[in-house]
Amino acid sequence: MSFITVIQLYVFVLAAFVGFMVITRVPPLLHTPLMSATNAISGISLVGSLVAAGSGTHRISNILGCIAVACAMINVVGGFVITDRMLKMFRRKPDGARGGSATP
Amino acid sequence: MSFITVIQLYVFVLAAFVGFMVITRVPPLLHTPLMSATNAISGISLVGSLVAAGSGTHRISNILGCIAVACAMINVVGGFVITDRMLKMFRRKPDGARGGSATP
Amino acid sequence: MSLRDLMIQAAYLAASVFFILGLKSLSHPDKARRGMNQAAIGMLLAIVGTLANSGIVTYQWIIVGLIIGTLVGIPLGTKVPMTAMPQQIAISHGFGALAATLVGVNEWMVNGYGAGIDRGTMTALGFETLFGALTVTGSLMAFGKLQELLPGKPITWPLQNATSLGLLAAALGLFGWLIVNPANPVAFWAMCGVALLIGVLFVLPIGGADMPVVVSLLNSYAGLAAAATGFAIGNNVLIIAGALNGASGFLLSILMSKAMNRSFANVIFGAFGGETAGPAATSATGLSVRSVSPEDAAVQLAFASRVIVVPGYGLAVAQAQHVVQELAEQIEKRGGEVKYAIHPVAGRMPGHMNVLLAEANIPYDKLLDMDEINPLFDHCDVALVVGANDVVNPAARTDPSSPIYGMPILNVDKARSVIVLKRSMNAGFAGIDNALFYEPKTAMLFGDAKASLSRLVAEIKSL
Amino acid sequence: MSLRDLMIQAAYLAASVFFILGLKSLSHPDKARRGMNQAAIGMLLAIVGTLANSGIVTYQWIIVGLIIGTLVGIPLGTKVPMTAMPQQIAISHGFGALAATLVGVNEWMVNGYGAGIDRGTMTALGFETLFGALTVTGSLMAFGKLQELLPGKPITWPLQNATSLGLLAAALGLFGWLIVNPANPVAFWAMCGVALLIGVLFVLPIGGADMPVVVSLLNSYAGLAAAATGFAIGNNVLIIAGALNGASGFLLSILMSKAMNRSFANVIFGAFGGETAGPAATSATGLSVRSVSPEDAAVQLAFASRVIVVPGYGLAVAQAQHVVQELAEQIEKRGGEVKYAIHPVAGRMPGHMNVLLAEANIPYDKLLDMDEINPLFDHCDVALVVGANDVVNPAARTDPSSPIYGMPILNVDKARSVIVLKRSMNAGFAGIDNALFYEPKTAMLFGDAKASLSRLVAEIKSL
Ligand SMILES: NC(=O)c1ccc[n+]([C@@H]2O[C@H](COP(=O)([O-])OP(=O)(O)OC[C@H]3O[C@@H](n4cnc5c(N)ncnc54)[C@H](OP(=O)(O)O)[C@@H]3O)[C@@H](O)[C@H]2O)c1
Ligand SMILES: NC(=O)c1ccc[n+]([C@@H]2O[C@H](COP(=O)([O-])OP(=O)(O)OC[C@H]3O[C@@H](n4cnc5c(N)ncnc54)[C@H](OP(=O)(O)O)[C@@H]3O)[C@@H](O)[C@H]2O)c1
Repeated sequence: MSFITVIQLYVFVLAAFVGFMVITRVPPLLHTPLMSATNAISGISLVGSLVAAGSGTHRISNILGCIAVACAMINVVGGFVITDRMLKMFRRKPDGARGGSATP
Repeated sequence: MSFITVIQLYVFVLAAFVGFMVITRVPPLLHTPLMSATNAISGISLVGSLVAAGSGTHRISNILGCIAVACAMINVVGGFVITDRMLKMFRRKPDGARGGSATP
Repeated sequence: MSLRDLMIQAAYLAASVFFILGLKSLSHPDKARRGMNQAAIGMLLAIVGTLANSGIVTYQWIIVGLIIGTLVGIPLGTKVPMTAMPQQIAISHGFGALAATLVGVNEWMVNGYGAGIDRGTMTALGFETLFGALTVTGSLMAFGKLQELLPGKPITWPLQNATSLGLLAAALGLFGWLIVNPANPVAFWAMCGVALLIGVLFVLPIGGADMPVVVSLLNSYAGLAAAATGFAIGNNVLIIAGALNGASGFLLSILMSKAMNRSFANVIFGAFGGETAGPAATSATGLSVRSVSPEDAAVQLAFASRVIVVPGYGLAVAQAQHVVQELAEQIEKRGGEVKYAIHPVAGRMPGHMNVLLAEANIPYDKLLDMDEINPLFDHCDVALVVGANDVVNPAARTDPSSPIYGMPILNVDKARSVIVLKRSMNAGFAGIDNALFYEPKTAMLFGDAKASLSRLVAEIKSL
Repeated sequence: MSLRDLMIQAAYLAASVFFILGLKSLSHPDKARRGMNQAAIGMLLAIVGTLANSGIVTYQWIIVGLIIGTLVGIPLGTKVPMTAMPQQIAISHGFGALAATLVGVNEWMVNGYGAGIDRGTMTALGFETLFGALTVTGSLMAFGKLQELLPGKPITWPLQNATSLGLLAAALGLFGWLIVNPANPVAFWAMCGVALLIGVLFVLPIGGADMPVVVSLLNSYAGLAAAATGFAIGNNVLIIAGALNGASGFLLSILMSKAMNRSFANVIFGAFGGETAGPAATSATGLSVRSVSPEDAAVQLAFASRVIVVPGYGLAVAQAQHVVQELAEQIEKRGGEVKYAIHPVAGRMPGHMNVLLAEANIPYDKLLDMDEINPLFDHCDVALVVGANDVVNPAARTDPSSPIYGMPILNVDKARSVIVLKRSMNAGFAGIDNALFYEPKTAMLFGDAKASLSRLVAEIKSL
């Protein structure tokens, strides 16, 4: 195990702490958007996929990488779009368009 | 800047996040113990001091290190002892010894 | 470190911070949208940073991949109805995990089929492919069950737990073998195969209604796979994003199990929650049910001054969120007050009801959590239960032999009168009878929730 | 990496986790003590891990240092009274910062007086000595002011801000020079000297009562110095502990400034808060004050059914925490109910009142935060103000020209009657008059708080 791996372990542990603390503060109201948000963020595999798809040494890297890029990108695009679509719906007061409701 | 420094920067940023999130959850009730607790933890300089004091190459290291060890140790011992002394005092109900109070 | 590398690292660090801030913003609905935009910018930074990497020499494959991904992702994001959220998330996890797995497999292959890999890296790669592969098939199975392409019932077989444990042991054994000797194609491919199989066999015995817990757990696994990738290729943003996802998925699945009053192990190994289909097990022993006509129910609602709507899974099935809003509008027009009682596990996904009702433009300050709303039932004229069942079952409070005993419920039975909209006397997810339906103050309005609600709206309008 | 190094790293990682868990435990008083024990174990692990370091060859200096430190630390921890907490913490920061500074100086010296140091390391070392040195003198000054060895008044001089800025620029210039050329003894020692001077001149113009904000800020600097040490010697536990301290100190000083309704910059550069000594500035224009005898006040308290005690800085000065508890006991014996109203900046340190009252064995569920207690003043028979002044000044609500306008206060003026214990009509920390004292419902009981309270206890007992 190299020293770099050790520090990466610190990064992992600290990030997990941050994760636990951040998530425990998300109210149940937003649990579904939370699930799709983490889904979008898990598209970060894109980073590894891009390197593989752009490699100049092996054709197999390009092919596997290309599929991986497509898959990860579905995650990213789909995830962020759908999260935004959901969050857009959460409002404190209904917008003016619906004039019916009696409460001010 | 080496790659190791970069990862250490990640460690710093993540730890600062953890710090902010942890501290914002400490109620005002415990702000004084919090101050003395972080004081105790800042005795972590001990780690650097020990290495200096135990060095086999320079006498100056031994001397400066020895002073540093003493200073940091004051911090550690004093800080943890006083924090514990304070926390010991926080109770939900008074202990049996004081029989006077009317509330059960 | 060259300036270019420094810039790339700065981009990754910024991306990590944006991800954290994004998730942090979800602690409040008003800030959430802006926060998630930040997270999206973080993702963009990570992508741009990676493209600047000197190891990338050819771009056509990348472009093809990005285009395909975008073309599939946009309709997936914009078209999928809110009611189909659980399966959408399930299938997405599958895609993400597939990407991680392929990266791992590729890394192993191009490094001389393991010959050029040290043990530390092999450990990370092994984790990555193991977790990645089982998440791929697991997510597909979960998707199948949620989309009802597969039977929702738990599928069990003899020696089920023994098979699962055996496969798990085999996978770990192969993994260990690979760490000792990374250049071992047999072990590598066998491990991938076994992991794929584990994903299938792990989800098959779990009932369709328990899928959300599984999906959340798979989210956690996908995160761990991404973090392992980070260790393998030395990339911190992968480690951080992976750890965030790992923590989030794990925490949510624990929260869900808790709110269902079941242990995590019971959800995963219990083969419970499949008996949703049949009629209630201990049904109607001499008790009678009072059914009500839409006309009478409409009158009751129209003249109520405090109404609490209790939505449940049936609301999602019937897609009745918009009609419920119309009904509330009618009641409010006549001077009544309408609130919504949201149980933490109503529906089939945490926050399910909130999303549906928000879709129907209902402001979120009318959606009250269980703890907030429960005291209000005492002063409530009509509790309107729309397709909810288990979350209003008083047996959770009173009957120690009930499987849901101890689960906190909505105190609908404290309301002055109760109207229940459902199609039949069938049981809900837990497959048990509900004494609430037999109480004198309860009136049943049978039929599909959407149809019944539309009738109610029409009736109130014509009053 | 050898096995020994791995074990050391594992110890450091565990120590970091224990520190975080320790601070996290402070979110609840019941868990706090166990959590801080964990943090202490973390410190032990860090020490043991370091001692196992192969770079350590001689132990006698270490042992001497550890023994001295322990011998000084134990009495400091056990003997210092709770009322002296602010100065205790101030001086401790000085010690911690001195250790960090000495480590930095030593590192620079033994590496050929900078000759063997690359620029990256020099940056870290520079930060360390800069922050370390100014924290050392700054903490000493703060200690001096709090212990009243130095005049508490802000000490100002012509061109004060210009001098400070000039010194700061000089320090940064020297720092930059060192990064370009680390082997530059002139620059190094000059930087240390300037930093020490900055510490002195930074604290001199700040009033004694503002010291807690300064102490907290210095805590943050000490943390940053420790983190810089971590970067310099490549040690993660230093980086993490330093970042935790940096965040904590920074946040607390912001919170304090906010609760005092002043901007952070105003505290640091405002030279405010020194006029505590003199009588109130805009005093008594035609208004009259009603003073009460201990006998009458005792009768009032004895027959009150709801009493709220409002402690302030005067309680700490008079060390009256134990007598206050005795008084409460007497009132409770006669069937009255006693609660305590804790303003966030009552006293001279965040949480000051809580610690003092906890010392007197008052259970913490009787100590209510401002938000909790304010609605209760409406139904309170007697509000007993013990040495508080600014935190109960209605001018904060009503008078836009007041320096404390906008600061949230305790609504003592809503109580049916008020008894104020203080020695004179002198102003509090903000140096302004208090209209509460002139209200018809307010009765003043002049005298040292401890003496007055003892009288009250005696009177109630003899009733
Ligand atoms: N939210 C989560 O995260 C989550 C995750 C996993 C499991 N669960 C479990 O899911 C359950 C949720 O409780 P719940 O009360 O919301 O639902 P439920 O107990 O499953 O009951 C739903 C009811 O809706 C009725 N229904 C179905 N389709 C309908 C339609 N089209 N129109 C009208 N009614 C319809 C059904 O009765 P009919 O067939 O007679 O119409 C059924 O009794 C809990 O047991 C919980 O533990 C929740
Ligand atoms: N808590 C913090 O973190 C913090 C930090 C910095 C600044 N501050 C500031 O400190 C102030 C705190 O307000 P506060 O109401 O607690 O205190 P205060 O406004 O400073 O008033 C204290 C009062 O106690 C009286 N007193 C002093 N010694 C006494 C004794 N032995 N017996 C009886 N009375 C005595 C004084 O009047 P006599 O002289 O007439 O007796 C004085 O008016 C606020 O302005 C706050 O902004 C707080």
